Amino acid sequence: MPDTTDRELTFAQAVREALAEEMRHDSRVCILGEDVAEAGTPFKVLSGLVEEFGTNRVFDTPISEAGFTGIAVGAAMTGIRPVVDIMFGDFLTLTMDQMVNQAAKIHYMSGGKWKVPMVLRTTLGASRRSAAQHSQSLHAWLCHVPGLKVVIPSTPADAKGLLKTAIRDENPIIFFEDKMMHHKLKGPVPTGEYTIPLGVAEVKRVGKDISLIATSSMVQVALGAADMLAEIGISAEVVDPRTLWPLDEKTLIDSAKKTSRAIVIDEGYGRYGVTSELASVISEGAFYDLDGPVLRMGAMHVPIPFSPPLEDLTVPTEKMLFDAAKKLCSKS
Amino acid sequence: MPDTTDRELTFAQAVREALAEEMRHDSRVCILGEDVAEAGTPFKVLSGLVEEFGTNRVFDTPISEAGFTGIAVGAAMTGIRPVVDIMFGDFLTLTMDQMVNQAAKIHYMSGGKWKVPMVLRTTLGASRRSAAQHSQSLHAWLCHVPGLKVVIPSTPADAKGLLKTAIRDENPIIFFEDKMMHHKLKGPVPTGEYTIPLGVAEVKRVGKDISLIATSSMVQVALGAADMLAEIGISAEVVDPRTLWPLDEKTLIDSAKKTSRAIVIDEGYGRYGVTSELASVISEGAFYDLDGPVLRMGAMHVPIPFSPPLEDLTVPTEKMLFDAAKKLCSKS
Amino acid sequence: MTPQTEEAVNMFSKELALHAYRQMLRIRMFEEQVNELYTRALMPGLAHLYSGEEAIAVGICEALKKEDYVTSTHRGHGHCLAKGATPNLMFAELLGKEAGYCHGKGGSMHIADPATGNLGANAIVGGSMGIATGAAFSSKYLNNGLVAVCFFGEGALGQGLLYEVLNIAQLWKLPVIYVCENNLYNEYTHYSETTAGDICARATAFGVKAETVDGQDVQAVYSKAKQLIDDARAGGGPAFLLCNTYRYTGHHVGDINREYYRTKQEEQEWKTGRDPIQLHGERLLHEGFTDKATLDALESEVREEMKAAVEFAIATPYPALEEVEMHVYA
Amino acid sequence: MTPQTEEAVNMFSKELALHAYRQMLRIRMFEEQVNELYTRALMPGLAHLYSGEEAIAVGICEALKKEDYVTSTHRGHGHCLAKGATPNLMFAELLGKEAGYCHGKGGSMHIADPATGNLGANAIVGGSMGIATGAAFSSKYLNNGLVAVCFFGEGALGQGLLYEVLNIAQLWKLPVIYVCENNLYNEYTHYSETTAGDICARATAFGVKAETVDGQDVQAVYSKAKQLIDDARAGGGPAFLLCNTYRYTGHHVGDINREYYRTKQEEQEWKTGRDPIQLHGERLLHEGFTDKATLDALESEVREEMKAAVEFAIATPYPALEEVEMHVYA
Ligand SMILES: Cc1ncc(C[n+]2csc(CCOP(=O)(O)OP(=O)(O)O)c2C)c(N)n1
Ligand SMILES: Cc1ncc(C[n+]2csc(CCOP(=O)(O)OP(=O)(O)O)c2C)c(N)n1
Ligand SMILES: [Mg+2]
Ligand SMILES: [Mg+2]
Repeated sequence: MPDTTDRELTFAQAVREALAEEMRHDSRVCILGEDVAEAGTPFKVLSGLVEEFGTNRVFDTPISEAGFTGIAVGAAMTGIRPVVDIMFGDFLTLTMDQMVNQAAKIHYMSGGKWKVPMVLRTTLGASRRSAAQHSQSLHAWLCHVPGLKVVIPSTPADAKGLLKTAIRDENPIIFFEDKMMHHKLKGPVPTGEYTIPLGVAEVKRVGKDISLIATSSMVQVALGAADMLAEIGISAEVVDPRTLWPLDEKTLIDSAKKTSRAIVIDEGYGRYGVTSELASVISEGAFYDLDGPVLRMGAMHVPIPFSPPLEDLTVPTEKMLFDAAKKLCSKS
Repeated sequence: MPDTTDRELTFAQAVREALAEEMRHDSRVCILGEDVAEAGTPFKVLSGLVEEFGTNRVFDTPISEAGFTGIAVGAAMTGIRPVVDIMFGDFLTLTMDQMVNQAAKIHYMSGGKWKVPMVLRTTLGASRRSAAQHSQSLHAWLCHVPGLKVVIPSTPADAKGLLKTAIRDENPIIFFEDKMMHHKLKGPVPTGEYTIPLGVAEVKRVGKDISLIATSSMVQVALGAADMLAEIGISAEVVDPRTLWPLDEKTLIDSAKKTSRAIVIDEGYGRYGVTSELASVISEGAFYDLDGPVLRMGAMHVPIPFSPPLEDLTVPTEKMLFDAAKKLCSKS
Repeated sequence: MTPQTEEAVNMFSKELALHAYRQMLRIRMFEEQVNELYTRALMPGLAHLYSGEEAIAVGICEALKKEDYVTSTHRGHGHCLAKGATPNLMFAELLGKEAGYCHGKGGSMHIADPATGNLGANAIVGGSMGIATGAAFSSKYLNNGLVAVCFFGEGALGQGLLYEVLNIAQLWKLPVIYVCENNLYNEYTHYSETTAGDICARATAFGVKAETVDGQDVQAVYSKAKQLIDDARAGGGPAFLLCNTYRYTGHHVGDINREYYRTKQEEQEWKTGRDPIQLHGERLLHEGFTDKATLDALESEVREEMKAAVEFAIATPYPALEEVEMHVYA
Repeated sequence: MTPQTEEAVNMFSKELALHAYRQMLRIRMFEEQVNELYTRALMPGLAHLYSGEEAIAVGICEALKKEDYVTSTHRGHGHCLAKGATPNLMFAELLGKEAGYCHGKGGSMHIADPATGNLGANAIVGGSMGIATGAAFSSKYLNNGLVAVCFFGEGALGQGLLYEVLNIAQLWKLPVIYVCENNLYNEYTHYSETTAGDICARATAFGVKAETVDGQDVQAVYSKAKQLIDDARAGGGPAFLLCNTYRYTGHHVGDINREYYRTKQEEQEWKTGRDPIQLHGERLLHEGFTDKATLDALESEVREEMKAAVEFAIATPYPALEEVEMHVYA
């Protein structure tokens, strides 16, 4: 990554820049989704792209998630590199057959003959007062499916570099963006051309007493908790896997081996979720170096409620993580 | 459970008997699915039901999994107790919106006002030479969703007792049947009326050196491995959670505490799968009693191949489990 | 005003006509308050206003029994009110309060109420099509004579689920009415860019009878709906009703700058020339069912009703924190 | 035989007619061997035979270019062969062998072959509708003049996905032909129990032109297909072609006792009165394109071709075990 970090972009701007660069660079890259053109999506992530690339590259679709995702699969097989926009991650439910039974399996079922180079961008994350059908973080489902790759960036710079890599990849990839980060999270983004390989975790903060393994929206939470922990003399390391498949198991395990304690934190549901896998990987890989069990923090196991005081209880906070980390460190 | 176990039924017969009893007992119980009536499903699990109950209770549907699942949701809200038949678990992809965004959330979103008492029966399991789109075990997805319950019986007796409970439950429940067990697995089934509560694991074999936590098709595999282990002097306990949500965490943890070693085995994909959750639960709950990491065995992380010698590599076997258990026991 | 059969006009009695007017006004004034709550930053999240489309919900619900079922959408306040919901409990829900219809857990897009047959608004476009059809399935199974109405926007025509359930409803002759509210826009995209062919033909292709009606004319909506509902109740099977309409404001309360997808002139034409409340008010005056002063008084009365409901909602408490883990399972 | 325009008949030249005959015969003989493999317990799993429906795949694929795309179904052998697949590699696939089209990883329901534009058979009913439409999207995007054909059974009319992509294909004028093979049964259920309304109207409702053709008449299929394909290639947009047909044997090779869902008499009537190969053979004789002896010789030749292919497949090895983890990712 070039180190000209002389400017800051929001997460949304970084995503848009990645798309614009890849669309300039490769005329096969196009965008399909609901209200992606003139409206630039309800989240305004794609604003300006249709002005530059026109409606022959940026396609407003009907409200047919299964249909246009399926079209993207066929298009990807036959020479196009579609980037599909699924507005809310909750609507992945409608695309599961196309993504899981089709996109994920075609390369394998055809003995390697057909490829499906497509990216499906979608969102995760609660806290927008959008209630149960617009607040889910369903990435665990896709991670479970061989043939798919899952990218889940936590910073504008990662979002840009990983999205560019994803678009150039030959496989179906799901790219998750936290809705709350789009405009609220700003960060340095190099100006030059760069990509970030899939499957490489990043240590976002170095520490020695405990490893906080965090994804997407939870990376900021972990960094906040690490600050709080520092104040009481606990040095927390924050590790972001950045992609959940491929998964950089080694970096996670090494961090836990070094610190001897780990907490995994992710905004998806805790049960049968991403945290279970990451915790298991660490438990298996670092068992004999661990001073305590690997703990998991995810969304409370309830449909996300609308009512603000209730919704706020469902997502892990810096304080919750701080408390859990403090307790774990005091135990041994 | 009454202990008149003077007869043996196949898994399919036990399922059919549960349905017939519940349909006799409650006229609101009805069946919807493809080829469920005269054909009795391609697996012949429902043979005979339409003869007894007629086409006003057993409904052949068009090939519209989303549609008739959605209809079942609405019917369940308004006084019916539908049992939906989704022929292959692979087709759950098509029902995800209805099950996840609708059925699972309606009770919560309505503040407890509406209920969705429905059962969706479907299948899991490979080894039928049916290839990638007819061999998946996707139960992990549903376990991840608050509001759903997931039942995954391993014996004819459990299937009958759990299905009856599921039909009487007030919530949406997914009931997974291993296709290979339908006609191949026979077992004692009490003749009297009985039900089995959800959320109660069963120790299928008592042991003291290692806990094999197994689900559905893998319970027989675990029992077979336990026999092999016994021959080399290792006493394995086999625990079947029977329902994945609610989950009887205590029985799992207690077993692992007792034996100090555990392997979790499930036919779903190992990664981001059911085994990750069960292993995490045990690791957290029994950490200080464990002599080694909780290991996980699941389907190989590939789309299921058609070719028999390849397909056979993808599903855990007694031998694989035996080897892993032996190694784990020798370590400490 | 579309031409009406004499019978249809007669069905729409004075009492009904006056009630329909009041109901439309209540929806309009309700939404006025919702917008106000948003502007004053008192409402969490967003809401999708039904203003301009009132004649549809009211025309149809006036033709339903209280026990009949409806399913609604993200733009659901009008359907809920027309089916009999109480504004106090709705506003409380919109503010996430314990007193709300769903204890504050649902919010604007999920108001549900068994007491009025409201199976729930739904934030998944097309998400309730199966549910409404399933309620009709129950009705037939239990032989209880109830009818289900499924409201949805023309954007939901893009969801394959509709065609799956149309087919089944017709095969099984289920008493369900699919009501398509074509307000010309899917969010920020004109429906002509997303909708090929002929809308009603999408129903008739499955053998489902389809009718089109002026969605700004409450009497026209009522009389068409009445025929279709009575017919469904009598075992005549499902129907599809296309209602042409317009939403006056943004896709949601935050959608303020709309010029990039529709002109102010277009909005103005609908508001002045085709307002369902105004048109129906003129009819009431013309028929001599009421006078201008009474209508003006009614408007004040209803506005006060809604203001009071808002005050109730603001004053009433949030749910206890323990509520968060309640109602996950029944 | 359906009436044909003179032009259409002329398009179907002697060479084409003879080739179509051979192709249909090859499919029939291929399936004969598949059944044999099943009976002899040499084939893993099941297979769905295309016997009786040959005129559809052949009539349509004769009207396609080699580079044009097709998507197929669980009943896919006929489509694959008609599009140019080699029986050796197909049988090898059916037996799960390394030499198979998919290295044995796909099996009967997943044969795919870029060299013949075969995007893949699909074991999800309706599962390939998006894919075929997407290939047509590429064609238009890349302006390469290719057409995509989506084959599916009438059972797939139950899948909502069809209506989603019909709408989009029409909006975007994509060169895709949706070919519905109505063989009267969804597995073990007559289509009349699962299919309300009018099949072609389900396409025309979206503005997609639709035609019906006798699926037992290869010439009729060819000439309708040719028109629709040429039109799509020229930018005329999508089309829907309903082909009425019949499957001679069970839903799959193991479906032996069929009396509970259809009569032997019905089967017999189709086989004797409407066999596509026999009808076309008679036409060839009538036109003087060939003689009986040549046709008989052809049958033996093709049967030998298929037997040899089976022998090849039996003799060829399974994939190496390492293959199991290959091709998960590109
Ligand atoms: C399945 C799904 N896709 C997309 C959305 C996002 N969305 C919410 S409302 C809407 C437009 C709906 O248009 P229409 O059905 O015409 O209803 P209107 O808003 O005009 O009343 C969209 C795309 C959604 N909620 N659900
Ligand atoms: C989505 C889905 N649902 C159900 C099935 C099981 N199934 C396989 S073939 C079939 C019947 C298909 O009928 P049709 O489309 O008419 O094709 P045909 O077999 O008659 O050629 C069914 C229900 C499936 N493979 N996929
Ligand atoms: Mg609209
Ligand atoms: Mg058929």
